[in-house]
Amino acid sequence: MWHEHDPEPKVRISEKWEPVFAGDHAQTRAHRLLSGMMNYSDASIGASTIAPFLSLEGVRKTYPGVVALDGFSMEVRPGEVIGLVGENGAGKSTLMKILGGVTTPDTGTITVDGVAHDGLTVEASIGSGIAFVHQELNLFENLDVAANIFFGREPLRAGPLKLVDRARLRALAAPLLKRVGANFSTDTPVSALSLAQQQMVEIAKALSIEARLVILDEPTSSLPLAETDKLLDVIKALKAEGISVIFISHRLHEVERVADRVVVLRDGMLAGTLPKSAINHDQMVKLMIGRMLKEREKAAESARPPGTVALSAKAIRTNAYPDRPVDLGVRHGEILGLAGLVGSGRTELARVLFGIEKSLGGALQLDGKDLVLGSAADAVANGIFLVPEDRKLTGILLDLSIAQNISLPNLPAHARRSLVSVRAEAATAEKQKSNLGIKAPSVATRTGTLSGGNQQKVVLAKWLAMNPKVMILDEPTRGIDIGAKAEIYGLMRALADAGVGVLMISSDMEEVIGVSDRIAVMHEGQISGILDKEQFSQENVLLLAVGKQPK
Amino acid sequence: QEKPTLAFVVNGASDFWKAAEAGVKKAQAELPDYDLQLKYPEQSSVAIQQRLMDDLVTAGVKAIMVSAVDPKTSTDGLNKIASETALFTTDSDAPQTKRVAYIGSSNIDAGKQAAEIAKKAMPDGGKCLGFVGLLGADNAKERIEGMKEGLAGTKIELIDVRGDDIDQARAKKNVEDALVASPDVTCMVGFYSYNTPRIYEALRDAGKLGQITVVGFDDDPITLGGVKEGTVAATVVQQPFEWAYQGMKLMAAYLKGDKSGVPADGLIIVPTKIIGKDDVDAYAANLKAMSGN
Amino acid sequence: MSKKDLGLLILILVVGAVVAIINPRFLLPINLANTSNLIGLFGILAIGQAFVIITGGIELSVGSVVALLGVLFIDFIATRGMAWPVALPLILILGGMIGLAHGWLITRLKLQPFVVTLCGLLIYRGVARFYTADGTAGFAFGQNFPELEFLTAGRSWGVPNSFIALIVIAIVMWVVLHRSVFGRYLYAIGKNEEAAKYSGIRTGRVVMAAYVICGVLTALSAIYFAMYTRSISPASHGQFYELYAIAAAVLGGFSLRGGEGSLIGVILGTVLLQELQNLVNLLGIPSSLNFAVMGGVILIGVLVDQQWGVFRERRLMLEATRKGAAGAAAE
Amino acid sequence: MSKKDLGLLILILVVGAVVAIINPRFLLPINLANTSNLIGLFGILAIGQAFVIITGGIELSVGSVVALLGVLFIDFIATRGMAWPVALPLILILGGMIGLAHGWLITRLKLQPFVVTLCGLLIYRGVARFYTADGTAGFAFGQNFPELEFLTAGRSWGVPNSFIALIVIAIVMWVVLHRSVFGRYLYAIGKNEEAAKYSGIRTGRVVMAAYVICGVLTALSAIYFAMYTRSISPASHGQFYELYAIAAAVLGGFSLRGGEGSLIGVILGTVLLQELQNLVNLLGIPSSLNFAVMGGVILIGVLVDQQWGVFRERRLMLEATRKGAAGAAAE
Ligand SMILES: Nc1ncnc2c1ncn2[C@@H]1O[C@H](COP(=O)(O)OP(=O)(O)OP(=O)(O)O)[C@@H](O)[C@H]1O
Ligand SMILES: Nc1ncnc2c1ncn2[C@@H]1O[C@H](COP(=O)(O)OP(=O)(O)OP(=O)(O)O)[C@@H](O)[C@H]1O
Ligand SMILES: [Mg+2]
Ligand SMILES: [Mg+2]
Repeated sequence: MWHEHDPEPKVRISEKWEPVFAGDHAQTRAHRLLSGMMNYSDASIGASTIAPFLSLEGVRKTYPGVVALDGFSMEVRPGEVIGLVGENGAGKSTLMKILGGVTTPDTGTITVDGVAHDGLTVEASIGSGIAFVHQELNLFENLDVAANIFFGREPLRAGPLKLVDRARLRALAAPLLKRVGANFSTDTPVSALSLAQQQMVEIAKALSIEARLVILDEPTSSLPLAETDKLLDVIKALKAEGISVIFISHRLHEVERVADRVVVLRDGMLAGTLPKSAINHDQMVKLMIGRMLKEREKAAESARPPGTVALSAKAIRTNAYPDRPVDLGVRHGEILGLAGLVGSGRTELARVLFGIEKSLGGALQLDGKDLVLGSAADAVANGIFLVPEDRKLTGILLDLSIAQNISLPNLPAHARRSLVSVRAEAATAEKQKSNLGIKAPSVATRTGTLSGGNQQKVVLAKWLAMNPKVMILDEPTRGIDIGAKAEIYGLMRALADAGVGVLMISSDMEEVIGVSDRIAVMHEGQISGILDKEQFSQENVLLLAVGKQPK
Repeated sequence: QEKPTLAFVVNGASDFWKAAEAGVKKAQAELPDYDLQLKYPEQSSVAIQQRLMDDLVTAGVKAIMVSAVDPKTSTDGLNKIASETALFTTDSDAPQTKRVAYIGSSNIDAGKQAAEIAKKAMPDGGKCLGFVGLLGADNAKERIEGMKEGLAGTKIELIDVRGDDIDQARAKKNVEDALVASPDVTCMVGFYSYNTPRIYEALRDAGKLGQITVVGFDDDPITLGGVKEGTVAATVVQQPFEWAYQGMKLMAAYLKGDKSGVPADGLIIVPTKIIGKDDVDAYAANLKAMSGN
Repeated sequence: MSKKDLGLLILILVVGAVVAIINPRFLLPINLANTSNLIGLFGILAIGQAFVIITGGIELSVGSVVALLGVLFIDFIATRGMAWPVALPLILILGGMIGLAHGWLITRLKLQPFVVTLCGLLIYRGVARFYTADGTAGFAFGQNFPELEFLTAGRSWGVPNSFIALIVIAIVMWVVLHRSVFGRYLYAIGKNEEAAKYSGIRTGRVVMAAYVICGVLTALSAIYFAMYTRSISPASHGQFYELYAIAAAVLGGFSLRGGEGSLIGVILGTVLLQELQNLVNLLGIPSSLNFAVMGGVILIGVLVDQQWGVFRERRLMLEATRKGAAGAAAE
Repeated sequence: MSKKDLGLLILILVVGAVVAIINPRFLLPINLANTSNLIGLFGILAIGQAFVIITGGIELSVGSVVALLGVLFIDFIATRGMAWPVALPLILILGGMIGLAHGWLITRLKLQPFVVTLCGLLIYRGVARFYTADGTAGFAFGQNFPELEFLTAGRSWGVPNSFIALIVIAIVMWVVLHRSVFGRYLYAIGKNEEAAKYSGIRTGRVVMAAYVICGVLTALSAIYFAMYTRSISPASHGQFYELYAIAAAVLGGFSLRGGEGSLIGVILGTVLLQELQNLVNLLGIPSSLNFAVMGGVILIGVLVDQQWGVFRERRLMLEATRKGAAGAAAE
C-alpha cells in the first residue's frame, strides 16, 4: 500500500536558486584565481573567535591495501556549517564514520569538549551530541516513519517494562516531517516510501536528535531541486540555532550556498580549507582533483543528428501509477533526459522498460517491432541495459571482484564450452578499468571496498563491455564526484554518438539541462511534456514537473 | 584389551534393555576372561546398527549377540557380520541368516498371552484399542498378530492400534483422544513398555481407572504398580535379563569350542510370562535383586 | 489483529467446523480440554522460538533442551529428592543459561544461529542420554507432587492450567513484543542489524536477551512436558519439537528472514497444528499419515496466505486502473 | 585448495592419527573401506545439499526423500519385479521432479526454502510410511541383483564402489561449481539475488536447477542407502540425514546465507563426520555420546575457523598499519 498522492503539489519554486554551471565565464575566473593560488589552511583563518568543541588530530585509517585517511586534522566550531568535499574515495565517509563512532581510527585522537579519545563508540558519539545521516540509507522498513525517526530514543511511559509512548512519539515526529517538507504521515511504513522520501526520513531523524553537530553524508544525492532547497533551509535554521553542520555533497553549488567553510579532502589528506569568502565552484574543483575540468562542454554537444526511435513505450502502465499510461520514445543517438519530482514514477518506468517488472498494460517496441519482456534477461538479450538507482542492492555484487562483476551479464562470452575463462574475464575488466579510470588496486579487488563513485563506474563498465542498443541510466551520477561525473557524461555522449539510445533519469537539474538532447518530464506517473534543446530552462522543467504548461 | 570381547547390540535406546544390562553384568562376574559390552546404536535404524556392528568387528569383537532393528530384511548385512565373527540373535530372530543361535522369546506367543489376559478379564467380550510406538516394527506387528490370533472366535475385538513414533507426549494424547473418539472402548492394550504407563496416566486423569481393562506389556514400574493396584489387568513380561545372561555365557562357551548349548534348530526360547496381581510382588522383588547385582 | 491473523483464525474455525460435523465428539469439553492442554505446552515453546525468529535467528536445539531439562527436572525431584519449588527455578535458570550461551556464541563470536543451535541439538541430546545412560527418567509408582501436579497438569474450572499459563505468558509477551522498546528493537534488528547498531543500540545484548527468553520459556515447557508424560526416554523425548515450534511461527506469519510476525499469529499457528493432530486421531486417519497431514496443511496455509496477498495486490491495482480509466474518460 | 579446506584436512589427519595410536585397528583396510563406503553415501547427499546452500537456500527434506525413494526403489525391483536398469533412472527422475517442485515453489511462488522443504520433510515421510502401511520394504530372502549390488555395495581393488562414485561425482561437480558459468551464477545469486537479476541472469531457472541437482543426487544416494541397508522402515530410515548433510557443508566452510563454500570443503566435512562416528564406535565411547561428540566437534571446528579468520584479519590490519607508519616515517 502506498499513501495517497496529494493532487496539490506542496512544491515551491525557489527564487534564490541560481545555476552555477556558467560555462566559459566561470572558467576564466577560475584561471585567474588559480594563478594566485593560495593554499588555505586552518591557520589562515585561525583568528576565529569561537573555540572549537570538537577536533580531530592526525587521524589515520587504513583498510587492507588502502589508506583511507592519512593523518587528517580538522576542528568544528559551534554554529558553523562545514562543507566537506572531495573525489570519490577521498575518505569523506570514513572520516564521518569515525566521528559517528561506527569505525575507530588506527591512530590519532578525537577531542570532544577538551576530552581526548582514541576512538568513539556509537553511543559515545550520540551522547556527545553528534547526529549522523549516513550515505547509505539505514532505515527499518518494517517500522513506520515515526518509529524510525525516534529509533533508539523512544519516549517511554513510566513502568518497568519500558513501554513506548506511541501517542507522544507521533506528536513529536509530525513537526519534524513538516520541517523537511515530507508529504507522507508519521505512521506510513517505510517500506512504502521511495528512495528520496526515505532520505527525508533520515534527515528528520537527524533533526530529532538534540544535537550540537549534524553530519549529513550526501543527503541530497537522490533529492530533486525543491526538496534540496528545503534541506538547505533546514541547514540554515540549524546554524541559526547554534548547531554545527558538516555537509558532504558532490553538488558543489549546494555547498557553495550554505557552507561557512569548505574542507577539501584528497587521497585521505587535507588538500585545503576555503574560508567563506573564497568558496567557489572552480576553486573547490581545483583543490579536489588538482586540475581544471573541460570535459563537460564537450559532453553537451551531440556529434550526430538523432536517428529513428529505438525503444518506445506505448500507453505503458506501472505499479506506481496503475491509472496513468506513459508514452515515451528514445531515439538512436540521443540522450533523452527524464526529469520529475520525488516519486513521480520514473524508476518504476525504467524497471518496466528493463523487464524487471511487468507492465500492467500497454506495449513496448524496439526499433518498431513489438517487444515482450518476461525478465531482465530478455531485455539484456535485446540490448536494453539498465544502470539502477540503488547501487548497493541491485547494481553490483559487493562480494564479487571487479572483474567478476563486469563479466557477469555476459559470462557466456567469457567462457569456452560453458567453462569460464578467467583470463578473458580479466582482460575485459582491465580494459574497462583503464577506459573508465576505476580507482582500485586491481581488477581482483572486492567491489565492496571501493568508494561509491568507483562502484558506480563498475556498474557502468559491466554494460559498456557489451553492445548496448538502449541504455537506461537511473540517477547515473548519484554520489559521484565532479571529475567522474564529467567522465560519465563523456561516456554517455560517446554511447549516443555510436547510435545508442540513452535514457537518463536524473534529479539533478544542472545535469538534466547540461547533458540531455531532449528532456521529458514526468508528473505523477505521466509524461507531462517533452522539451527540445531550445526550450531548455530550469523554469520550464519545474513547471512541467508540477503539471503546468511550460512557457 | 587382550581379553576377547563379546558384545550385546540392542536395537535402540530403551529402558527395556536395562534388565539385559544387568544380565550382562552378572555374566561378566562369572566370565572374568572375557570383556563383555552392551552397545546402544544412537538411533533405531538399520544403517546405524549395521555401522555399529561393522565397527565392532573392526575393533576385534569375537562374538556379537544382536537384537536386529529389522531382521527380516537385513539378511545380507547380518551374514556379513556372521562371516567375520560369531553371530547370535536375540529379541527377534533372523532364521535365514548364518547366525549360530537365537535366544529370546516369541512375540507372537506374547501377543497370545495378552489375549489370555483380555479373555480372563472380560469374559463377556469387549472392544480393545491398542497403542504402540512403531506400527511397522516387527515386534509390534507380531504382538498385534499374536493377540488377534488369540482373540479369534471370542467376543473381544482389537479394533485399532494407534502409533506414536515413540513420542511419549503423543502416546498419552493418543489415549486421551481415543477416550473421546471411541467412548465404547472397554479395554486398552499398551504394546510397548511405555504405552501401558501412558494409558494408566491418561485413564487416571480422566477418572476412568478401573472402568477400562488395561492389558500391558513389559515391566515398567508404573505398569507393575497398576497391576498391584488392580487397575492394570496383567502384563506380559519378557526376560531380557535371562537373554543377556544366558546368551553371554552361551557365546563364551561357544568360543571355547563347547557347542553343546546350541540346540539343533538353533532356537533357545525363554518364554514370556503373565504377571498378574498375585505374582507382581515376587516379580518386582526379583527384578530389584537382579539390578542390584 | 492483523488481516493475516484473521485469515488463520478463520482457517482454524473452518477446519474445526468440518471436524465437528464429521465427528461431533470433537466439541466435547474433555476433548477441548485435552487439546488445549497440548496447545499450552507447545504454545509456550513456540513463543520462545518466535522471539528468536524475529531477530532473524533460529533455535534448533529446542527439542533436545526439552529432553535434557525434563530429564534433569524429574531426576532432581524424583530421584534426588530436591523440593520442586527449588528445582523449578533451577531448571528455568539452566534454560536461561543455555539461551545465554547460544546468544553469546552468536553475537560475540559471530557464529551463525543455525550452526550454533544445530550443535546444541546434537550436544544436549547426547548429554541427556548420557546422563541416564540411555535409560528412562520417571517417577516411581505412586510418587506424587500434588501442588506441582495441580499447577502443571491440573485444571481450574475445567480449563487446563497449562493453557492458562500460556494465556498469561502470551499477554505478557504480547506487551513486551508489541509495546515495549525491547520489542521494537527486536523487529528492527531482525530487519537491519547494521542500521540498528548505527543507531546506538547494543544489538548484541538485545539478541542475547531474545535467546535467553527462548531458553527460559523452553525450560518452562520442558517442565510441563515432563509432568505431562511423567517419564522421559531421552533418546526420543522432544524430538522434532523445534520443527513444531518453527512451523507454528511460520504458519503464524513469521518470516525466517526476521523482522516479521505477531504474537497472536504464533499462538494461532500452534492452535492449528494441535487441531490437526487431534483431527487425525478423531477421524481415524492412519497415524502414519499424521506427518503428511501436518506438512500438507502448513504448505497449503502458507501458499494460500502468499497467493492471497498477490491476489489482493492485483485486485487493488486493477481497481485503480479501472478508476483511472473511468476518470480519464470523464475528463 | 583454500586455506580453510587445508585446515579441515589437517584436523582430519590429526584426529585420524590420534585414533590410530589409541586403536591401531582404525587403519585396517576393512575399517577404511567400511568408513569410505559411508563417506560415499553421505558425501553424495552432502554435495546435493551444498548446491542448494550456495544459493542461500536449504533443503530439509533430504532425509525423508531418502526414505521415500528408497522404499519406492526396493518396492519396484523387489516386489513389482521392475528391472533395475529401468527403476534406477526412474528414481533419479523422481528425485529430480521433487527438486523441481521445490524450486518451483521457491522461485515462482516465492515461498521460503525453509518452509517448503520443512513441509517436504513431513509430507514425504508420511507418504513413505503410508505407502508401506508403516511396514518395512526389503528384499525377500535370496533375492539378488548381482550387477546392481556390485555397483552399489561392491568393491573394486578393495575400494567401495560407492566411494568411487563419490569421487567421480565430486570431480564433475567441482568443475560445474567452480569453473562453469552455471556455478558462477550460483555464487552470484547466493551473494545477492536482486543484483544478479539486474545483471540479466534468469535467477529463477538457476535456483531451480540447483534444487533439481540436489534432488537427483539425493535420489542417487537414496538408492545407495537402500542397497546398503537392504531394508527400509520408512518411519526412521534417513531421519536427520539432512542435518548430517548440512553439518558437512557448514563444516566445509559453507555459509547458510549463501554464496560461500567449496566442493572440496563439503567432501572434507563429510569425511570428518564419518571419521567421528567411526571413532566413537572404535574407541568404545558410549554411543549415547555419539551425538554429543559430533555436535561438539562441529562447534569447535566452526569456532576455530571463525576465530582464525578474525585473527588473520587483525594481523593483516596490523601489518598494513605498521607498513604505513614506516612509510610515513621514511618520507
Ligand atoms: N570497509 C572497507 N574496507 C576496505 N576499504 C574501504 C572500506 N571502506 C572504505 N574503504 C576505502 O577507503 C577509501 C575511502 O572511502 P570513503 O567511503 O571514505 O570515500 P568517500 O570520500 O566517502 O567517497 P564517496 O564520495 O564515493 O562516497 C576508499 O578507497 C575505499 O575504497
Ligand atoms: N511496487 C509498488 N507498488 C506501489 N507503489 C509503488 C511501488 N513502487 C513504487 N511505488 C510508489 O510509486 C511512487 C513512484 O516511485 P518511483 O521510485 O518510480 O519514483 P521516482 O520518480 O523514481 O522518484 P525518486 O526520485 O523517489 O526515485 C513512489 O511514491 C513509490 O512509493
Ligand atoms: Mg562517501
Ligand atoms: Mg527513482
